[in-house]
Amino acid sequence: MATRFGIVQFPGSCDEVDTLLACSRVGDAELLWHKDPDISGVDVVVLPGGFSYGDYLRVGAIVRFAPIMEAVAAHAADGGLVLGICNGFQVLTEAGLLPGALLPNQNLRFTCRQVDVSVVNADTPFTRECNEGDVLSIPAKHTTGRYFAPPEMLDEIESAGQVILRYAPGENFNGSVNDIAGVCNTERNVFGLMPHPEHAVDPLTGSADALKLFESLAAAPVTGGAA
Amino acid sequence: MPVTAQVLIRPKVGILDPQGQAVEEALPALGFEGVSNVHVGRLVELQVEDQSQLDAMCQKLLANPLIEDYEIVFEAGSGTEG
Amino acid sequence: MPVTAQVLIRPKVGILDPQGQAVEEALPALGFEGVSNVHVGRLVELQVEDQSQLDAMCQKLLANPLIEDYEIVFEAGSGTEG
Amino acid sequence: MTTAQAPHRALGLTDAEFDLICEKLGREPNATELAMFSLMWSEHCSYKHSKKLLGKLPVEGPHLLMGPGENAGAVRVGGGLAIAFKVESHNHPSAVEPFQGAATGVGGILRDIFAVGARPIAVLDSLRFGELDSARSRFLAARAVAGIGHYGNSIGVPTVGGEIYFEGPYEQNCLVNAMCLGLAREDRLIRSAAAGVGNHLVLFGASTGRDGIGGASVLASAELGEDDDSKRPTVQVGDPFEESKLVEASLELLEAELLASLQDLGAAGLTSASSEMASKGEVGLDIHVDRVPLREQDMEPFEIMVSESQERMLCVVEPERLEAVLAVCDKWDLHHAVIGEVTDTRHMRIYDGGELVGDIPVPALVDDCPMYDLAPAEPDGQIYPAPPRRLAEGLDAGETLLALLGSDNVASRRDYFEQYDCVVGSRTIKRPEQAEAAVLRLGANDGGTGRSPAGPPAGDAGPTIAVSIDGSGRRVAADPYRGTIGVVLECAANLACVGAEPLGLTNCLNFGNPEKPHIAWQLERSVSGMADALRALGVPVVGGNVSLYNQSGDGPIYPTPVVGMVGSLPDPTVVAGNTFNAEKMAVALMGPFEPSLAAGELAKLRGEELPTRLPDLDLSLHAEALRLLRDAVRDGTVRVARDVSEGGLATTLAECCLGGVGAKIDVAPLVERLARDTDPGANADAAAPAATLTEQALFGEGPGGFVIAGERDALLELSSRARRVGFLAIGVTGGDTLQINGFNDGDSSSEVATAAGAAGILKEISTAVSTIQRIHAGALAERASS
Ligand SMILES: Nc1ncnc2c1ncn2[C@@H]1O[C@H](COP(=O)(O)OP(=O)(O)O)[C@@H](O)[C@H]1O
Ligand SMILES: [Mg+2]
Repeated sequence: MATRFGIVQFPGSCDEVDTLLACSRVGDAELLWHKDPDISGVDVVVLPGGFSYGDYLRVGAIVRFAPIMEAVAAHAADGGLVLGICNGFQVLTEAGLLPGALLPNQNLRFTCRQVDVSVVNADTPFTRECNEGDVLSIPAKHTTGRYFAPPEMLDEIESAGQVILRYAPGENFNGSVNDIAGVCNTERNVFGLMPHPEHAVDPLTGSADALKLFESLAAAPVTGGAA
Repeated sequence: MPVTAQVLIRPKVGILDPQGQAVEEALPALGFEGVSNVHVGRLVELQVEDQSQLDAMCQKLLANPLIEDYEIVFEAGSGTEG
Repeated sequence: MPVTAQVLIRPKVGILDPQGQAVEEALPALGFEGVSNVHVGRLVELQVEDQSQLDAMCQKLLANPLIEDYEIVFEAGSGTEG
Repeated sequence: MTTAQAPHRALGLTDAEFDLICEKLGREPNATELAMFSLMWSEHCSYKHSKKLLGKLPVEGPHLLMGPGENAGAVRVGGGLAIAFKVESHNHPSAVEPFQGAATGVGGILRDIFAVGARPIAVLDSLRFGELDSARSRFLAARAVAGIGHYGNSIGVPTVGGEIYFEGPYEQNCLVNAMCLGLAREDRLIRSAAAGVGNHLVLFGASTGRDGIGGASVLASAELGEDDDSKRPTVQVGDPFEESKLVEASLELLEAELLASLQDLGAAGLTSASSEMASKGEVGLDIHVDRVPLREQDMEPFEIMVSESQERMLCVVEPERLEAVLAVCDKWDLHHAVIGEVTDTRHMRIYDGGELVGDIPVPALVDDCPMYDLAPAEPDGQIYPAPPRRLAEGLDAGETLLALLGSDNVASRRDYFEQYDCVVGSRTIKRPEQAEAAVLRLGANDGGTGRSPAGPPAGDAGPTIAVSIDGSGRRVAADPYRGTIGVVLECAANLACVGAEPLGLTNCLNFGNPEKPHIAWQLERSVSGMADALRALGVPVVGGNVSLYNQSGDGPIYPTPVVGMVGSLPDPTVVAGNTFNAEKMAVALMGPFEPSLAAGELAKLRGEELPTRLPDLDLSLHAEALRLLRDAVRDGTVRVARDVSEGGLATTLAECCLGGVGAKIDVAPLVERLARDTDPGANADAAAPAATLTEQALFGEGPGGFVIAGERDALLELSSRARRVGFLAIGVTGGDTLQINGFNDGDSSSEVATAAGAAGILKEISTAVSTIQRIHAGALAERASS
């Protein structure tokens, strides 16, 4: 049975249809409405990029109180897979589902740039179709993408192998600590990254390198999910 | 003696403040009732040698006088009122 | 009686604050010397019915304790209006 | 209110206009009515100085679906799909507050697009500021770009292209033009005419505040007697989050066929939106201002009618659909209110709490504004001062090339366009700097609305379009007629370079005060040039915008027509790039290119005065060259194509090397051609000095030149077809330097014939590709951020 992706549409989401298209290349995909907490039947929840709730106050801060977020947290607690892209990553850190926080880019600007990221850990449901050391060309586009974790937390994340993607040398334009581009939780079922894999699934639009990430998810055994 | 100052910058009355609105609407969802008139602005804290320059700094850089009001506050005990 | 409160939110000490740096670097070019230790944070102003809720609001929504410190002020300090 | 107080003058109405208003009404207008008239009879809404001229532009074409007059025009692109597009200016607000001014400019043009039922899929911008050595210009440029990015990025519409230039005459009056493209199914395009007596008028979106009340605030002070601080006009602030909900709600309403008509609120707010809907539908409207959701207390009826609060839409709804419409607004958390109804009175009647506070016949308000004839007069000489000299004397050709590459109008725009999301929507096949025009596929996501979950059939990218926006100030200032033809040709050239056929054009005419004879002359000549160029190319105008009075104590801006063109191409996988991407490709210069140093970048850097005329051109030859190039790109003959623009051929060649592959070029054939053309019949050594011709060949500008590259045999075959339009084989790609030879650099004693001979190389440009890349990339970024 095909993996079922549910992409949450918040008011202010921007990349939800792009994400839907990327996911439907490898499985079944549908949009989920932020006001509807019923996510049953969904194997992988994806929080897409954008400016949910206008990103007002602090990126990702307000969205974590959307009605659907409780269901997403429950899904994660059950071992279900959750992927947060850009704004979705910010939301997951604000919601405490991922460690750390995202701060304004060092250059203080929105920056849209194709970046190379390397796969640090290929032993996760999100990267199982990759090899360690693979370099993927993916666009990044954000104003608030500087990954930060206090030193102790950072040590834990690093030693637990939670860093999944790092910017290749020279590519870390936002100033993320340890060049971190994407991290997962200790259970490895929740993953957030700043670059946009959904925009790297077709050579016609620039690169298909990130298809592997979606293929990994499609290949991952379904371990949990909200009943 | 450098003085520590706070500059409070807020949207001018009548200027659209979508951030304040967003926060005001989010709070009840979190169970916080009875909150109103929420406005989100900026806080700039700095140390200045010459506090008489602060007003000009606000006008020229720290605030946008067209859409923002500002208020300069000196930290208690760290200087005289400007 | 609703109370007017200010919440001052500032980047935690030790975390790179590029906004503050940018301001600090821009000032001399405008002819303002002797400014140091600039930090840029957020100001949230609101009216609350129940001021005992304020701390929880900060913890839950207004600030992110991992990267920000907050301070709740009930009275605006002495200052000059711009 | 009496004429003695003359509030109408403060509102920009002449005494004669005021008298005409009184005549139409049979009485003096009250404050609300006067406010409404002042807006509708402003240049912005009535086009009273430009409408007659605009009638010259061709508005018919085989692909046209919706021409000028609607919120945006639209062309058919195949597959049952339509592209709606339009460019608009937000110059004056951006000069006051560049971030919000530019942001709300984008917000406004987006609303024009979804008001016709199209989902916005791309934004482009055209920007002009003063020279970057001015702190004000650096500030305006940085903030305007940030504002455009803020709005476009936050709403999830990619900004896929644009242009930005710096010239002294824009110091006080910057130009911020934004263009938007929207995608719709042909049968889903909707018009704005109000219809159906008894139908509801629903306002939805943001609440209304005192934003942008601007000039009309004199009414407040007139009414209130003194300057009440709380009533002062305020800068419009954009809220892209609100707009993103507004887009989704509007498209959802249209998809469900719940609306009779739809209209955005832009400049002149509710007044213009409602009265234009009434005029088009030949109906009347009753509006109850007390039902408008307000952001501020105690707003006067006139303030509500003229407020320019952003992110609002107005629609007409049949009574039985009202509930469904309001439910969609609720779903998207938007304010909404039934603020009135359609009547058969053909009057705009404004009520406040049941009391009639304004009553104006719709035709008087919308159609009866007097139209003015321009009084054009050609100036005796050039009216713009020469720019300051920026280039050292005595540079050789290589040094000149590097100076040009690093100059503000040529250096890389990456620092700016990187602040824009160019990929959201998954349509962008060619991003900024990857080709001469942005290329977008349409079928990838949907059947037109962009939010349907069904993907396309495997391998079907759907129709593919290309889009470019181009403008010119300096060249138009030199010669408004030929300069404007050049702008249209450049835009068409950019499309041809990616193999696209132009389907329609939108334009924004940014000029000074048309009441001045010299400006009227510029305007008249410019529109004539645009019309002639479009007829030659067979491209219709689908809509546009006029921004006049861009003028200050320092004088007028350069007259700056900006055009945006949309074209279509058959195969998204066959699109020429614009940098050399393989070794040993043949390089040619194609097209009826007659380079001239006049009004060019080099002349500017040398501080030369503008001429008063540009060379003549043969439009049919240019049209033919564009067709040939387009076809040669489509069949894969031409793999790399770049039109020769600022800085001339040498600069264009250097830009072709930015991808990392160099080239060996011989410009002798061009020098030779120039020598022949300069003095036909005479022998070469009697012609212009060789140094001048060489310089003209290397750095001269003008429309119609293309640097192309492809397989040697394929280009050879093309050369025979292209002989009539001009075709010179000039070199071969490869290596890590750009070498240009075949010219005589400044040695006036040598003869053109010698320079032309392949053996007679006296000097050459030899520049490492890495140097070109560094200079092109670095210069502007450094200056702009200092
Ligand atoms: N203001 C801008 N906004 C977005 N893209 C821009 C802007 N200015 C330039 N660009 C992009 O940068 C690239 C180079 O610009 P330009 O030198 O004007 O190109 P050209 O001369 O080939 O038309 C183009 O792809 C253009 O679309
Ligand atoms: Mg070009």
